[in-house]
Amino acid sequence: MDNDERHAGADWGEAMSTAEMTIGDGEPLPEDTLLAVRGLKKHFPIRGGLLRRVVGSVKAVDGIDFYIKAGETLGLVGESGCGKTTAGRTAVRLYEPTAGEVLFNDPQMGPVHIEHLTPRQLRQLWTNIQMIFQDPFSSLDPRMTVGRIVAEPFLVHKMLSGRALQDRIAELLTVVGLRPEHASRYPHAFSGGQRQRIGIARALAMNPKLVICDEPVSALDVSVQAQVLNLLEDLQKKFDLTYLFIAHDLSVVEHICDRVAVMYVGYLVEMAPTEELYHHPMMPYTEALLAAIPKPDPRRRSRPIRLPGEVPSPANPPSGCYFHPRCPYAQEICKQERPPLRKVAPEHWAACHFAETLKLQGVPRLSQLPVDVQAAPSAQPSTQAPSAP
Amino acid sequence: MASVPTASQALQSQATADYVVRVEDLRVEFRTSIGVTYALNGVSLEIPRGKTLGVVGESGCGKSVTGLAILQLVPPPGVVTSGTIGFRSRESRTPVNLLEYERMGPEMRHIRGKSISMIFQEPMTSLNPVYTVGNQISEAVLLHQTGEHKEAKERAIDILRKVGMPNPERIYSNYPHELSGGMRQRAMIAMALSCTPDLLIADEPTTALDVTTEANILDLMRELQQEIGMSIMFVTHNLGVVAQMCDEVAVMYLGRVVEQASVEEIFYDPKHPYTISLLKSIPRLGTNRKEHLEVIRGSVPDPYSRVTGCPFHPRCPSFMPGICDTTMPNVVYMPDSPQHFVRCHLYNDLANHQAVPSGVSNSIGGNGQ
Amino acid sequence: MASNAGVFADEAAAALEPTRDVGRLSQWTLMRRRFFENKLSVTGGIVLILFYLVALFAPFITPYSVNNLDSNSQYAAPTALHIINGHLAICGVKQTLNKSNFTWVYTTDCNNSYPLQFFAPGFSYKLLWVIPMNIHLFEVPKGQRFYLWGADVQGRDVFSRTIMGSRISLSIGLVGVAISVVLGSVLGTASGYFGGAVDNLIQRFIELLMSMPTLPLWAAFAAALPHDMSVTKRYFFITIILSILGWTGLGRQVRGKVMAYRTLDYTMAARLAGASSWRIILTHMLPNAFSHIIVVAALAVPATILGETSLSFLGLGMLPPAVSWGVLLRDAQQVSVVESHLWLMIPAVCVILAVTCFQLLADGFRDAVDPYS
Amino acid sequence: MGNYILRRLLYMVITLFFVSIIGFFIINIVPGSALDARINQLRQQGGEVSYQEIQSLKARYGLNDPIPVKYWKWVSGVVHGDFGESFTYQAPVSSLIGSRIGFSILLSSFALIFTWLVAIPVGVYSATHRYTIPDYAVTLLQFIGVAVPDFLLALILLVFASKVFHSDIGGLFSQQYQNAPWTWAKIQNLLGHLWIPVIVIAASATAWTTRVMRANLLDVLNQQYVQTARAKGLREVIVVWKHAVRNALHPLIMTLGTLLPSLISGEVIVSIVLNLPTTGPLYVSALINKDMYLAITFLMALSVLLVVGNLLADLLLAWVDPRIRYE
Repeated sequence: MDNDERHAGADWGEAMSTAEMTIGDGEPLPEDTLLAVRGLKKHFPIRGGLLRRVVGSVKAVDGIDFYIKAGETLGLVGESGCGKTTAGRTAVRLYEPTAGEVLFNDPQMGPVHIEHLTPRQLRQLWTNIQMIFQDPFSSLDPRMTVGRIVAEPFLVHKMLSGRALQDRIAELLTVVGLRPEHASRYPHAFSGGQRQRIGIARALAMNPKLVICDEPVSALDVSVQAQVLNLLEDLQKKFDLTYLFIAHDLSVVEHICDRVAVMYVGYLVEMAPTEELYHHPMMPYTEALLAAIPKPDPRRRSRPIRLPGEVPSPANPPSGCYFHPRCPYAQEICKQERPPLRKVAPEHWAACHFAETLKLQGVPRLSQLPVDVQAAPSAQPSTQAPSAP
Repeated sequence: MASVPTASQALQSQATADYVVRVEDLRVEFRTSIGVTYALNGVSLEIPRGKTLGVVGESGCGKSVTGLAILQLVPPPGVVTSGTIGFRSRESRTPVNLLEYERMGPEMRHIRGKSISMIFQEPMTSLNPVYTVGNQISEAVLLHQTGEHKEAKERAIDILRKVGMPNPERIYSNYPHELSGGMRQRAMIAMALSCTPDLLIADEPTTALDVTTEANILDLMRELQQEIGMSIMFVTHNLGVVAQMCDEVAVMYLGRVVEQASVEEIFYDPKHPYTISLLKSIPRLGTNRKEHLEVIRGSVPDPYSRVTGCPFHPRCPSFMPGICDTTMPNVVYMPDSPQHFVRCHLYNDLANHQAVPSGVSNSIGGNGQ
Repeated sequence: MASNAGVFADEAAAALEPTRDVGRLSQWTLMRRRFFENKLSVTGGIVLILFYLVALFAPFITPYSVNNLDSNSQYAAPTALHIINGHLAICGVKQTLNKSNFTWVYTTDCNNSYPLQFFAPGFSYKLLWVIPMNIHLFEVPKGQRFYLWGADVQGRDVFSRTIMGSRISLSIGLVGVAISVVLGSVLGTASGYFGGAVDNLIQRFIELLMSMPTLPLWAAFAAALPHDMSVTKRYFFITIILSILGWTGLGRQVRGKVMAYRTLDYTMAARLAGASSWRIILTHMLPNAFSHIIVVAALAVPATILGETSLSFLGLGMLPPAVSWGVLLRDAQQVSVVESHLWLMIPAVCVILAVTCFQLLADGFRDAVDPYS
Repeated sequence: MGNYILRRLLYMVITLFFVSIIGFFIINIVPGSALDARINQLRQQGGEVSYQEIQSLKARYGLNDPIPVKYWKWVSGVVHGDFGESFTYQAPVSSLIGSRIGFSILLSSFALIFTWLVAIPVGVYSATHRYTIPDYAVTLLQFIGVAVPDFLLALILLVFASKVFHSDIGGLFSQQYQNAPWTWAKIQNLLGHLWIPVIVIAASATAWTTRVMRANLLDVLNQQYVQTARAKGLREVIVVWKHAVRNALHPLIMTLGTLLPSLISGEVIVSIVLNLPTTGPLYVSALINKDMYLAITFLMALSVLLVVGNLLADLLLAWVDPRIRYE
């Protein structure tokens, strides 16, 4: 398919370059940035009073900065209600942002400001940005066949029809590990893992550059989760995809992401390459998060620092650093001033007054996995080879 | 009072000396208009006294149903079709077969909440929204411990304090919706432990919670277990939680226990191919290797179909044609670790060496079809 | 990219497993299957089909025209049917004068019997409003009277009137609900999809309509219609009156559904695919809401039928010379009259039967659409 | 909460304002009025009625004004408690309505109470004995109950009573109490008559509410907290009545919004058939005779009844369900 043709007629305004935007405290963007977000906010109004006027707002996302380089996977992690899903959707204007800039380096048109696009331009843009959803049940229209679901973008943009469309659908289904004849079936006939594959096929239909994976494996069983994670990795290599991987499972994020950004109550509190973040966190919340993960190893039972209290509500956050009421290292300044996200090491940003001075604990590097000790059962000594009962 | 059937007597030598609940050959069917689904196909497991048994498996393996069946609370159209559930309380120690009690009869009700209690996955939906937390806790206390309303309230506040509620007097008169998810789960735990039960069945108690909250709840459960000296049956699909919480682990697949062993053996010396694959398919923290995870082929078959032979054979990496797809494997005990058993044809030889009386393995699993 | 197919062959194998046959069936087919499993609802549906067929071919079935007066047959009791010589027949009537109080006394005389004549000519009419005809399902010989369900105060045949009355009573339900469905779907969808001020306005409007007592307001509307209106015009207005207040419930339902669909991920996926609001509404929301709309509509038909009956009964709905079940029941307003002429209540039986069948049908629809509720 | 009630009261006033406009307009669009009837009557009684007399009558009742002016005059009267004058009865509307609206409220409230008293236990029984013969019987009765229109049921009961007991069950009082002053005996007599219209009005609502209750309870019985209650060792009776029924009541209260209009409509039509001294017969005759002030005032009174009922229902809901905190 001809990518230039897609954009014919769309007026994108002035071309700009990535150099125009900075993140954090004035840091220039890396050259191969695909998507960059600066000061992004999304507030939902709270109404009250006699006339139901807006009396406050839920600051679901309250000014976050991040960037994704072409071809990499950026993980966006945090606990439920921290705003990670909202951040992902607002960044590509599925939700209208309250404030902030979003720069996308469109392969055809060059860098564009997403927040300035008209609805028509936005629809063109979205051919390069797609999404994979968490819930394999609500993400597929139950009244459409799998083929029709995957074909939707082509039908909307009137790009393919007839034989060519059928071929393309068959090809897409094969790529995600389904069979072409599945096209005539309805979603209810498929298991959760298969539905997730259908969702992936739909996302890939228009050859997007950026795919937002919103908790793509958290609704799946462990064995199926591994299948889908492998598929995502294969597809990334194959089609040169860039992922924004939103998840709460830090083990999965460590496995699949190149860099990770951590959110807490609407803010980005830390962003670093995966290894760095997991082994040398520089924000106490990240440390606590990593410590809390139950490790699948009975020999590594530890009772590390536990966070007191619970995640505050974004409608009514605490003063200063939102984390200070739960932070074991909190000082007076933490109650007063909110620390900005700043660069503390190469490629490592953290929002903590004491990022450099605290010696925080990460996850120790594992050299050996428990299960590796055990030889595969098929390699049992021949003396123990099974005999027919 | 029923006793556990004689066939299991031989098992006694192999099993732990002291147990709270021993489930044998438990079968549960759901009879719906579309057809019959077999939720449990002969589950056998033992919950050691004062310890934690983890029950793991993927969705649809029957782990939650096992927990509900012990309390005889399998919702209709589910029916327990056979099996025994031997229960030994702290006081009497003589096993009784819970399945001989009437489902809603007075004996069973006496055990529920007092000797065996249960907490559920969704703290949001497991507390009644229209009654205060205190009302719901003292309800259980009034039922099993004291007739005095004032005393019940004091005890309820006590137990709320014990589960780490910051302001128990206030929480007592709060409604569930006024609490956060973690707080609600604490309230549920308080309710379940208000009568110091012998056994707590925890059905995925932390699945719906965030990691930091989960860690706190797990700590709390461990502490209270020490204090009360109860056993826990911990139903979960999270292997990390199992490794951190449990002493013993039973791995379930399609309504059967395919392997049971100590947590150490399950993680460092697993025998069943399913257990091994499961362990290999989870990403491990601290490795950051961007390579393929090992996968188990396919997915759990739909509950209406019945697989011949070993139910895991269509997905098994060690599949042996002609054996696995025709015959249901028997339970085999590991020679060097008497409490470790596995249900797999790979270990048939071991079974012969051991010369486990065939009656035993049959009583545990029976021959499936 | 075609050459890439099969690269992940082992992955593909991993994902393959026999999917059940039902996978090929659409939601509609599944619903249809579930519906046909419900025998009670299917029975209701069949009875209704019969009802509507009778209404369509009403003049063919009726032996008398609706306003065929006969002063000799005031409140004539239902004529008994006999089988004489293997034929359905009626007995002749002998008229004698009671000399003591000088009233006519009618006695049946079965020696003098008249077989029913099937497909015999009678009064002229237009079949299905088009084809001129005079053949009727059954007739009795000239000069004989045959009142299957008795006669009313003016000696008109209750059977013929009830059958003809079904035309208005049954159709007003369908037509009225059709209007409600259009109004409810359009406004409900707009309200649910666009939200904000549009939603607010429509919701307030619905609340306003719902804050009015239905029957009294219907009555007020109907009373505003001039008495000298033609039957067709009156029918038209009454239908509109009934549907104006009937769409609110449906509007709310559709709105609720649409709002639920709007938050579903597949709607978001459709937006990302570039679909416009119209496209999303037409291809994703309405088809999904349609089954619920049908259920609500099926439930609303009986309400509309009862509405017309009540209004006409009060003398505010359809008026004579039009015949509807409600108009017929107006004759049964006096207890003293009904007491001795129970057959005047036959239209009531028809109302109850039709409404019950609609409910059975709607119940079946609902179970088929949403088996978990 | 205070805010919420204030806002609801505000909405109520606005709603009633619109209802009055719509109602007034509808009732006034028809040409002719009850006055014409009176003029005819006067003519028959004593020959000529002069043009001037007609004009003065018309002016007195404000019939020459355009509708908005008429409306304005009427509304300003209403604010001072003057609802206008009835043409047919030649009496102030307020005195005509005052005596009758009380009975309407009485009947509708009793019907509501009856509906719930019957529907809740029957619904609970039906849900807890699902797929048994009594459950099917209840279901069948529900279908028939909804299908029989109120007025028909009233008619059937009347015919039945007169055929079997040879008694007239219409009206609210026996002959001797009809115009008697209020005494204890009169009240007893009233209650003795009341149950028939109450049952008739409530019949279809009861059938429908039973269905709603059954469905709600079945939903609630599947909830996790019911399982929690069982796991505590509670008796099934307590599980059902304390934990499940209480939660199944909320949707029932929410359906009051649809139940109330049907009860009020039922009251209007049943009163006509049973010849009760409530708003129904007077309202319909006012409509037919185009007695406009009487008709519009009745319509408004019924609307007020409905709107207040809805507000009470919402407050009841907030009281029953601790999760609802109106802002």
